[in-house]
Amino acid sequence: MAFAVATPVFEGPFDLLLHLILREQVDIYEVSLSRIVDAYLAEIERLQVIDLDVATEFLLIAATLVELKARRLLPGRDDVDLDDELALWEERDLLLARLLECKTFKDVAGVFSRLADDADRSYPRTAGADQRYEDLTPDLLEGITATRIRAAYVRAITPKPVQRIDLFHVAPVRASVADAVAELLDELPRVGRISFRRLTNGLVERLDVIVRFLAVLELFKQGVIELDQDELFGEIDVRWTGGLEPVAAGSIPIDDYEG
Amino acid sequence: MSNMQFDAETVRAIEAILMVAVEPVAPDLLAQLLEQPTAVIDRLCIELAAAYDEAGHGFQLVKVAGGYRNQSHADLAPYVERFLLDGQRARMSAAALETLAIVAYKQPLSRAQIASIRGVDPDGVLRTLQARGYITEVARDPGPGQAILYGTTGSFLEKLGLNSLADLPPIAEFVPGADVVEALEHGLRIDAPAPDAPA
Amino acid sequence: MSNMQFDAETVRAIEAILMVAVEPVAPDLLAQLLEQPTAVIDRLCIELAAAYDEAGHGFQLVKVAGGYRNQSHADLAPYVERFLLDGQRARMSAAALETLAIVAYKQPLSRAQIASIRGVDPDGVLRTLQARGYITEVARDPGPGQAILYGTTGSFLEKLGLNSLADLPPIAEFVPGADVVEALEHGLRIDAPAPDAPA
Repeated sequence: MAFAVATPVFEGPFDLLLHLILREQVDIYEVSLSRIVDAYLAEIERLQVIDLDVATEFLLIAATLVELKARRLLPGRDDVDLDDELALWEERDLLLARLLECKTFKDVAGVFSRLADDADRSYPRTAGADQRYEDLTPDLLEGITATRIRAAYVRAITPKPVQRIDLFHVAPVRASVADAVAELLDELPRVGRISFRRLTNGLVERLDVIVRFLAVLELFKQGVIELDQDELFGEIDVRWTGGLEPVAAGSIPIDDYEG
Repeated sequence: MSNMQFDAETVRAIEAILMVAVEPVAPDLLAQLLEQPTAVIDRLCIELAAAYDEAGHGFQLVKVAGGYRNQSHADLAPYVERFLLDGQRARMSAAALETLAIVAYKQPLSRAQIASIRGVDPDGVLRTLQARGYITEVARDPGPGQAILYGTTGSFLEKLGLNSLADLPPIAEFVPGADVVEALEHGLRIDAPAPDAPA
Repeated sequence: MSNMQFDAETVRAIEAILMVAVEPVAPDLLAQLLEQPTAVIDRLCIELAAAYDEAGHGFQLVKVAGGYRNQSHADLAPYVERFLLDGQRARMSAAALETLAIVAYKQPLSRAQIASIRGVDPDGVLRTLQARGYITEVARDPGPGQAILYGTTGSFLEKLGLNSLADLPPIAEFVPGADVVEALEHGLRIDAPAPDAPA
């Protein structure tokens, strides 16, 4: 089941998702959302391990994917009402549309690259007028002030910034999920039942919410909680079913999303 | 070249002007300077370009970015690059090319619109493309915030060797085929999980 | 042109190089680039010049200042002058302005020192600035190699309306550019550019 991912540099979350889905294209019926989601999460972790710039957008798409996958885990799928079903398809179609748009421009970029390579083989004449016409060529310093010379100098000596998204606040998902699981194992047996919204009430960072969500999914997988959602995008109801005995965090195997 | 007697002087003048020009010269400007209809200028330039090709010269007359210019012939690039020590041009990164593709076909558009298509913050790439002169601020969004709207430049057309944006291949040619759509749909399908699918 | 079969490629390469050259190209340099004896280059250039004349082109191949150059034909000067007066935008490129500014503030300094500040070879730009009389060779580096050291001219000061270099506006300790400030405000980390920074 493990996906061995080669190490191209992905330009963005759509780029990565496209790659993961399309390399399976050889056998279309082997492609499954579960495999894609797992591979995507694994890839995000790998990106962080080798310290590439990981934009939060990667995690937002991860959240969408996990949500799509979670829908399939939730009980009561047989009696989903039609509106919910449609909304779900809408959400998926939106992601699909963005992937198709991304793929379109990736292909255009390939054509641009070839056009530029061809054009680069010809060099334009830029010699300008020779000395015979020196008197006719306008003075290039006309309208240029000493202040502009100063500005040009400052521009020339200023190191050109290369932007990197600072990741110091983005903890690796693996550690955070384990921590979040431990927190939930402490909290849920005491409260018994709580909405996901309340569980994440104090969290400011979207990433923390995502990590909480992943932790909830882990506990669901382990069968110590039940999840319920009355309507799409409605409150997710989290219910502790693990009994009254305290559960040690270490006793829950944490899926580290390596496929 | 036809009408040699009448056109010879105009053709020679075009050749002389292109020799001192530092960027593509618009046919309208040539028409005005040489007191000829633009259509005549265009016809003469096309004939001149063909004559250069036929004579097998090491240079070409081409129309790029809306104007005529002289350039070295593509097949002599190895010699020219040896001569111009810094002749090897820097290739654009995949990110730069993709962003340029989006701007080219969707202009004018804002940074946020580019970000939503690429899924990543295009700030650094936009700055690079702007510094290289391939894109520029062409307008402001009339809505709140007055976002800067970007468009491509003449240098972009020159970089790709195109005369105008109309020469870009139609975007419809790049819409992914049925196989890709099908693969993506399968990758994102949300019907019931297979019995052995991991939770 | 004689020996057409053998020389065609060399002739075409000469044409391509002269088309992109900004300054006259010495026959020795052409000989070296094209791996031919200088005598062959000279013969081919003389033949090429004669062929251009015979074909009645609006440009000429001439030998000036010890090198070969393509230029507009002398008898078309009236058209070229009209073009230069009407069609030419007076515009200092950003690269030229930055180079001029570096020379102004750091003089005397060598080509290599300018290159290390700007990150690109300033050769062409220096020649232009020198031809315009804005900068000049003011000294030689006493060290090995005796590099030419550049400084600004009296004409530069005059055009900016300054009495002396001391009147140039002072540079504050270090003023970060607007883009740097903006990046900092966005909470982004600024790194010195990597040599292979993506476009």
